[in-house]
Amino acid sequence: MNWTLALPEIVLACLGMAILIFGVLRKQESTQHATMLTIGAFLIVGFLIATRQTGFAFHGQFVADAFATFNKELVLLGGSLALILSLDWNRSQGIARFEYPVLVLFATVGMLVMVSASNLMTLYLGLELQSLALYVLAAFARDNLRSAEAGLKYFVLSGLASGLLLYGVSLVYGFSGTMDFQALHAALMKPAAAPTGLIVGVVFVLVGLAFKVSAVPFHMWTPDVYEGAPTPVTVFFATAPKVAAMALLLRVMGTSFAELVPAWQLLVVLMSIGSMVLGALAAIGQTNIKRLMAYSSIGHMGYALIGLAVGTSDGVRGVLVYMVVYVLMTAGTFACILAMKRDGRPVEQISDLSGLGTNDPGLALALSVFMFSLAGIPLMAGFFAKLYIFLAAVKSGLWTLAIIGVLASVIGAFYYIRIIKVMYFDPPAAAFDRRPPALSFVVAATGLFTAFFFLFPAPVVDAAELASRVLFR
Amino acid sequence: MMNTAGFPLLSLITWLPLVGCVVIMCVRGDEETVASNARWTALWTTLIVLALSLVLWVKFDPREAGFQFNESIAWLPHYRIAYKMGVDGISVLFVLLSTVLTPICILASWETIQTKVREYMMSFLILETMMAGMFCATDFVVFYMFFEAVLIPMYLIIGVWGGPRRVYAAVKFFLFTLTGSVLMLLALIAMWLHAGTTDISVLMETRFPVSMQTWLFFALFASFAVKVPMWPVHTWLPDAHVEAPTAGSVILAGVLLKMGAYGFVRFSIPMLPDAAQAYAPLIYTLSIVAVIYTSFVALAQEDMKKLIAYSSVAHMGVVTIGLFTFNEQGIQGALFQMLSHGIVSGALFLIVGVVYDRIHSREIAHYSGLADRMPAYALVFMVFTMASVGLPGTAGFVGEFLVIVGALQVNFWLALLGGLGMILGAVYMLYLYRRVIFGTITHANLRHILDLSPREWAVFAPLIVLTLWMGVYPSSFTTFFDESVAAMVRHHHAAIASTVKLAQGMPGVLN
Amino acid sequence: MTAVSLNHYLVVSGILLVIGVFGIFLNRKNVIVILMAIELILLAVNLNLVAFSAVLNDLTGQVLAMLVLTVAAAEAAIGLAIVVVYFRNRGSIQVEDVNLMKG
Amino acid sequence: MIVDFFFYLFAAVLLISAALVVSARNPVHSVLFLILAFFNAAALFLIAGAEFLAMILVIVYVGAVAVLFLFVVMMLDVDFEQLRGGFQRYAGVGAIVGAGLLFELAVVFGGWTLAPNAEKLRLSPTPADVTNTEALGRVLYTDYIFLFQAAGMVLLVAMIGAIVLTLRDRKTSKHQNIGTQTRRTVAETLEIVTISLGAGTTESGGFLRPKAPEPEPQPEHEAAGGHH
Amino acid sequence: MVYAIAVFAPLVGALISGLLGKAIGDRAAMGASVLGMLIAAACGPYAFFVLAQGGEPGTIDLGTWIEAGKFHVSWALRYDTLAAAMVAMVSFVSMLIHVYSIGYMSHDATRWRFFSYLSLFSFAMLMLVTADNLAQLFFGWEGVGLCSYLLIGYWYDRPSACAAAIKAFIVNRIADLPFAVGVALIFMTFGSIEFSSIFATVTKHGADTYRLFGLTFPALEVIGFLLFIGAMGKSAQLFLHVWLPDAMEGPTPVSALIHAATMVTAGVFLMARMSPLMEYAPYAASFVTIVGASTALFAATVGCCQNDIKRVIAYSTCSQLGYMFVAAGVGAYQASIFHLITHAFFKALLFLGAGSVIHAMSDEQDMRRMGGLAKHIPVTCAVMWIGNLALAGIPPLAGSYSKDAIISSAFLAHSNVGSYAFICTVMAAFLTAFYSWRLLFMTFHGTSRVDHRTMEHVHESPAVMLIPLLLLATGAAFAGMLLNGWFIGHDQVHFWHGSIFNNPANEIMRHIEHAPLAVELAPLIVGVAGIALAYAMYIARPDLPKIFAKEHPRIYFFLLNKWYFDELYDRIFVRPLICIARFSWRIGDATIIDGVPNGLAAIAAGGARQVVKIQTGSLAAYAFVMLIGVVALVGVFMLFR
Repeated sequence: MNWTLALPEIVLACLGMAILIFGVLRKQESTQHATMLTIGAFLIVGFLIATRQTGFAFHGQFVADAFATFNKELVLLGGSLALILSLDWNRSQGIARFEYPVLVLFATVGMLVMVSASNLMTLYLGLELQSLALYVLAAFARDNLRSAEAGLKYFVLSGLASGLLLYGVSLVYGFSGTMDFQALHAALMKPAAAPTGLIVGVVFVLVGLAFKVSAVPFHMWTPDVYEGAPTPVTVFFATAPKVAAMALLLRVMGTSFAELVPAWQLLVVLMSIGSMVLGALAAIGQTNIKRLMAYSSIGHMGYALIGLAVGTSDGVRGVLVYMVVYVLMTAGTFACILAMKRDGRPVEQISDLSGLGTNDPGLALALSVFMFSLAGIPLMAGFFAKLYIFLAAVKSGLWTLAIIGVLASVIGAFYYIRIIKVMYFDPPAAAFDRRPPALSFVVAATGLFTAFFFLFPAPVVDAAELASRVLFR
Repeated sequence: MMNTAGFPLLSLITWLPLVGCVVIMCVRGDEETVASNARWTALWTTLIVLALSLVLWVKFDPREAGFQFNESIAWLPHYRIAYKMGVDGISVLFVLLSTVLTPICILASWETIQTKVREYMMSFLILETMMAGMFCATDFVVFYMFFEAVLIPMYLIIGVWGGPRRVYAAVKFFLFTLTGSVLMLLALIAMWLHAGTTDISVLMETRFPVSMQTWLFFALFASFAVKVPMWPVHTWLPDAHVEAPTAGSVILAGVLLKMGAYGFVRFSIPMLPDAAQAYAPLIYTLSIVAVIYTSFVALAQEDMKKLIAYSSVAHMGVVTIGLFTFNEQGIQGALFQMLSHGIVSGALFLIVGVVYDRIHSREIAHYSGLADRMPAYALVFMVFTMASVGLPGTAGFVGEFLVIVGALQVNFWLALLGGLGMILGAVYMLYLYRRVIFGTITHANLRHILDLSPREWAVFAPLIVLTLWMGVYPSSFTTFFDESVAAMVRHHHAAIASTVKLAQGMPGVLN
Repeated sequence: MTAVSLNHYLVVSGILLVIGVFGIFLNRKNVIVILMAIELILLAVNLNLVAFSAVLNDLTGQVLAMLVLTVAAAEAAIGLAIVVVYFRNRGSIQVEDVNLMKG
Repeated sequence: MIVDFFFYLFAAVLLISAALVVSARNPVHSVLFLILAFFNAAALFLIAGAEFLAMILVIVYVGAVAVLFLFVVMMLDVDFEQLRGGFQRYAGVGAIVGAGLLFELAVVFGGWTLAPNAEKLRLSPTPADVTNTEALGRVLYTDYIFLFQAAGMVLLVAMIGAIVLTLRDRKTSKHQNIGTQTRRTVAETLEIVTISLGAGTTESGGFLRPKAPEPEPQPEHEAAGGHH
Repeated sequence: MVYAIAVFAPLVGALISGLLGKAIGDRAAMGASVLGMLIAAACGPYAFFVLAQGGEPGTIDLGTWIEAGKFHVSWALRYDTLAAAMVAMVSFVSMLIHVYSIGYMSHDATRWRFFSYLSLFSFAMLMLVTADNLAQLFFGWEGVGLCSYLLIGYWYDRPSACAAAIKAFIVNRIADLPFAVGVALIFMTFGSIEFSSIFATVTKHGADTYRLFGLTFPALEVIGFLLFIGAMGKSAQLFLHVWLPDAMEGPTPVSALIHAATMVTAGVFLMARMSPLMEYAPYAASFVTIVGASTALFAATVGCCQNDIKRVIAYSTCSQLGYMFVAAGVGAYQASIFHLITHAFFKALLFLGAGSVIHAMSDEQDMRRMGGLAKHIPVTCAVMWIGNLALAGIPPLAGSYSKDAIISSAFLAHSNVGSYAFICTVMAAFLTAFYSWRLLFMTFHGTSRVDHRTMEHVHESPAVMLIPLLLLATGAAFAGMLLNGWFIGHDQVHFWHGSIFNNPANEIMRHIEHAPLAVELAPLIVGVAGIALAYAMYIARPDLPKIFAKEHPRIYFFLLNKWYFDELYDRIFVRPLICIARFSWRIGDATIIDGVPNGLAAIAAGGARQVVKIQTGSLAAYAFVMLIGVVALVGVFMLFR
């Protein structure tokens, strides 16, 4: 039993408990340190992950491979960014408590487990570990009604989703006799012979995971939770869990059910189209920028799902590149949103950005870069993300999807450039408060990445290429 | 990386403006210092770029049809995409056009733009990078990136420094062009997958199946037609022009419209010969409608800029006719028309800008009898009016005439109706000229209007020289694309011939 | 599993699932009932798992069922905590009151 | 036969009580029906031969979770009069959708056959000669140790979460602080006030009382919370 | 070289006076301009005489102009008799008019501008006539159009002048389009648009055909038609004549130079220049004859009723151009060029004389307010007499030679078309004589209708105006006699040196001097009759015209209003087009075409509102949507599996 393959997760869990103890002993003033420690833990684990060999552990319940490595690093990146962004915000909003980093850490552990899952049970437990922490995080500003409502909604709907997922797991198990991904793949070598119940089970599993990536029609929670949750939590919601869930989706569909592509492709296509269109349309009328970003992320997940719908490793590669770009530009955007404070109070209306181009050219420039990137305008990273996705789609002949995708991106571009319009074309409103340096750092780093990704796309693309070879062999 | 210039000339031309941009960004100080520094930096940067492009012009060997000054850097080896630059006879002049117009634009905005000067100059420098890069790119993906990225600075230029309805215009401009170009993206991907590469010179040699060509053609068409703009997707243009600041209009008319036509020349025609041939009648129809219809619309305008904007549509209609005649006269005429329209319509927008800066109105009705107070202005205006009308001896004539010559070889009516622009153009331009320049001064605020300032002379002088030069000695330009166009025409006819042969060889297969 | 066929279990669990799902979106009363409905769904799942486990003569199903029970308990704890937090803020746990954010 | 009878009995009670959980007007009744449902489910588990799970269900669920529910329901000062009964507006559509779901599941179950190679694919075949509990025990801590630990983490997170969300360090609650008590001096506690003759206590500031404590800086979120 | 100087000297003059005019002052600008013209007027006729004395024709190559594949055009000056004759005439007349203008425009504020335009025009005209290829010809063609526009609109503060200028330019443009298309067709047929290459291969392409309207036509005919439409515009032939009378809004020297002597004759020149081609396009040539004859008659009828002195002359010009086309159409190009040259003299003379009258009358142009001026401005009166005699074709003045030749050639064509042309031209000759003397009588003779205030200022023009008048009068008097031999006489074959081509089958030129006597005398007879009628109506019985107008108001107004052409065009072209323009913009562009994207945007926005409606914020609704999603997905799966 090669348990050292799971060393990063184990180490992270242990460090998490250590930080928990540290926090309990040092009480509330330790938040800052706990956060830093958590980021440190992420760094250590990131390093550990990078140095792991590949293989299966725990009777095939756990797998470490290039795909897992890629996604884990991305999850850790997202988690780290979210934590950095939370530092000053939580303090200024009075929700700085050491449990915050700890919960983020445990959620991250859950995501790492998800990414490495090679068994439906591991999948479920990873998912739940992550979800439980996220429920709490969503309601973390417990004296804020919006936050509480966000937590409640997320909890109830997520509970329903994981119930459905589990039901699917039970069906898959019942109709095939196994929960192991590899074994399932072997059992389904002849897709025609697969019993209906099993594939219905797959559909339920798909639904459960689609909920996590907030694909239409399982997206309903997203806008409300994004809006209600404290903004750093929203950052976290928008980045790491999406990566983990997408990775899990790819893994399940790409290994166990890879042979069943024709069976579930249509469903993924439908969800993808729905997400893209809804993401593009619903965001148009939004006034709250967090809510807008929620719809935006729904749309983006729609694009990423194109890669899954393609059902080839090209598609997977596209999704992976997409997720990298998505995580960074989303984190950057939220960093800008976090900077939207007047007199210590956060403001979230798009109209509050009015005249930012005059007040704070740097921030406005960065936000423009993110918006153009989200809209998929070339030279920005977002364009490449879409390029790889569409490349895969066209290669597989999914023309409808590709055409709807590009048209939806045009509609989507409308609201992204509307934000730029507000920043540059509208008369200046009152300036925002001074930004904490951590925020500037994140904005700058992600902004540079987004703007100059086109210069050196090869490392990311190559890594994605390597990772994608694992699936849909 | 080595080429005739001995150093990566094209990349330098392309990216140098960005360096200027960074320099401007680093300027610190109070608003006035920043503004003045930004202006000078922008001007010098663009002048250096212009000098470089003149080197390019001098060193370019017009006897060769292929790409020259080639550069290539591995970029995405997995996808066989490389950062490839190169110019052939067709693109070299458009690089030059871009680099000539940009300093003029900067000069034209010297005093006009007083708010956010730094950002304005940066936008223009970025715009120059994108334009030059687009004309230099010899890889489809690189081309596409520059092609679409032009949207960003232009959107900001229209939206930030534009007129009262700038938001509507900017958004409309953005969405129209984006819609077109995303469809092109799909075509690009399909071509890429089919050919295995995006190298333009390879793609030109690739034969796409005829059925595939059809929809590839339409996908590309969606993008280029919007950009040209062809009827009926032209409506973004008047709005954008009217709201954009003067220099923005100049670039928009001078270079951005050329991008669509350039796309046709570079992609649609050589890469999809069968489809281009098959759908040429459609293009003819739309172009003729554009020529006639938009000329009429121009006639009804009450806003000077709008009138000139519509005239641009009409003139570009002539360009598209010429391109799709598939003969040397037509294509060369179209290319020449693109160049001359770039200069002339740009100059016309500058002319409107001159009085707009003084009176802050573009309503034709607000002007009359300017000839009294502004004789020099009247002269300049006349020169460009005549060039726009296509008077022989000015730049406007050569292109239009060659297009007629080319079009006649296709169809009599194409030549006649396409040439109607000659008449209608004269109608609306002279009508405009008469209302603005002739007559007596009726508005009090025109009594003391000043004639051209030295700075304005500096803006117009090169344009006038170019206009006349292009009219009197166009060969100094046409020689550049002579070989390339000849090769293109040969290639086209060979491709058509081979398709026909194929179709005869395998009856029914291609239906 | 001799006398009672698997289908019986599946049908029971199916109905239980539907009841659970209905409990979530049809009731207008209080949020806690929704939590209970989720428990019902999980119960349905467990019933399925146990039944399959028996038929397949495989313990995996029961192991998962046990894990599900654990997680369900944890979920209940968190869920109730959130309900408490919500109640403290809103002063009500009526389902229809949970609509501060929309659009 | 008798097994059949009991199956139908328990199944029927299970479903009825489940339905009542959802539809009962009083949440306390719901909880009680939930407990009933659990008991019946446990019975069904027994019939399927999963004794350990049945026990766990009764002990963990009925003993802990359900009671927790009951506790919270009673703790939250819910005004039962206000609670609306009945169903949502779209109950009709919902019923159709539910029927659709049932139908789909029915189709699935109707076609159930054991996968041909299920025999081989089993991960932990049930050993023949040991009790259910022992069999589970053997695999749970060996083959499934990773999952077992993960489940432990889940519980840990749940614990942290519940504490984070609900534990309040109330400023109003009285804690005994021994250190402070013992460190008290007379000077801190007593104040000698001279009262002029004939003047009432009111004029001199009222009765003797302890010094007003230093006003604690109110954390911002407390003020912002708004519900107190 | 001398030839090239003749062409480019005016350009230099124009540039100096135009660009530096403001700086160096009116006097210097004028000087530069006139000097340029003087040089040209020295060189041009010199070059012509050199050639006429047996000099070698040739081509002066100046450089490449347009190159596009096989399409090659260079800047070159063609030096042959036709071109040289035109150069001589143009430079000479233009020089005189320059000189005249010094006096005529002496009160103008921006003379530098005027002289610059005038010289530029001369340059363009010279480029036109010396063109070696059709594109260069087109350059001059359009160049004179531009200058005409500028000069007509010289007094830009007059709305009528602006309108006239635009009208002139646009009508010309309308004709230029077919011309350009014709040039393109020539290129397509011959592979070149250089005259020498075209002419060398005409016979080879005689059988080429071109499909049009679904029918097959001989390519040369189509070309001939297209080119002639161009010529119609420039030479103000019927249907495209409307701009010429309006062009009288320009200063009178302009009318003299452009709208009498030079520019309007460009069409005739084109026909002569393209004679090798037109000779093989008999139908096109017939069309030329018909249009020319009709114009000659039509313009003459209108000329009879006009009251504006310049308009009368303008219609007369129109009519005379018709004559020239008649000759060109029947193949007597030599005669038409001959008439062109003589016409240039006497028509310029008439215009300048009219200018002198107007000058004297303080800018009064209405003949009804003149009369009896002969004693006040005797020199002007005298030269006007000479001019009108020449115009009416009274021997031995210039007009009689050329006009007779044209009428004879029409007769000699011996075809239906020729007969029609003959009849028309003879009738027109009668009318010509009538309106010429009507003009003379109304202006110079009879009782004065001038009001006193004007009368006080009536004075003879200064010498600088009179000298050109006298020189032109000399020309008008003797040019016919002197040039007759060269142009249409026995020397003609040698003289033309092949620059005008006659089909071997075309024998008109050989017989032109041997027409029947009746035909020879017909113009003279009708001319005298016309003069007599004019005398009767304007000197003997001045009340007759009014009586006639009252008796036949329809005819009178029909003629007075120029056959209602302007009104007709306004009704069927101008107004509908303006309506179409408005409609296209307001309805077409703003509503329909823009409606689509705006509509799509509205749909998107509406869709956005609808989509957001689902997001009610209600937990139950969210769960319900999820459930629907599950059921739908499972359903879709089951249906489409």
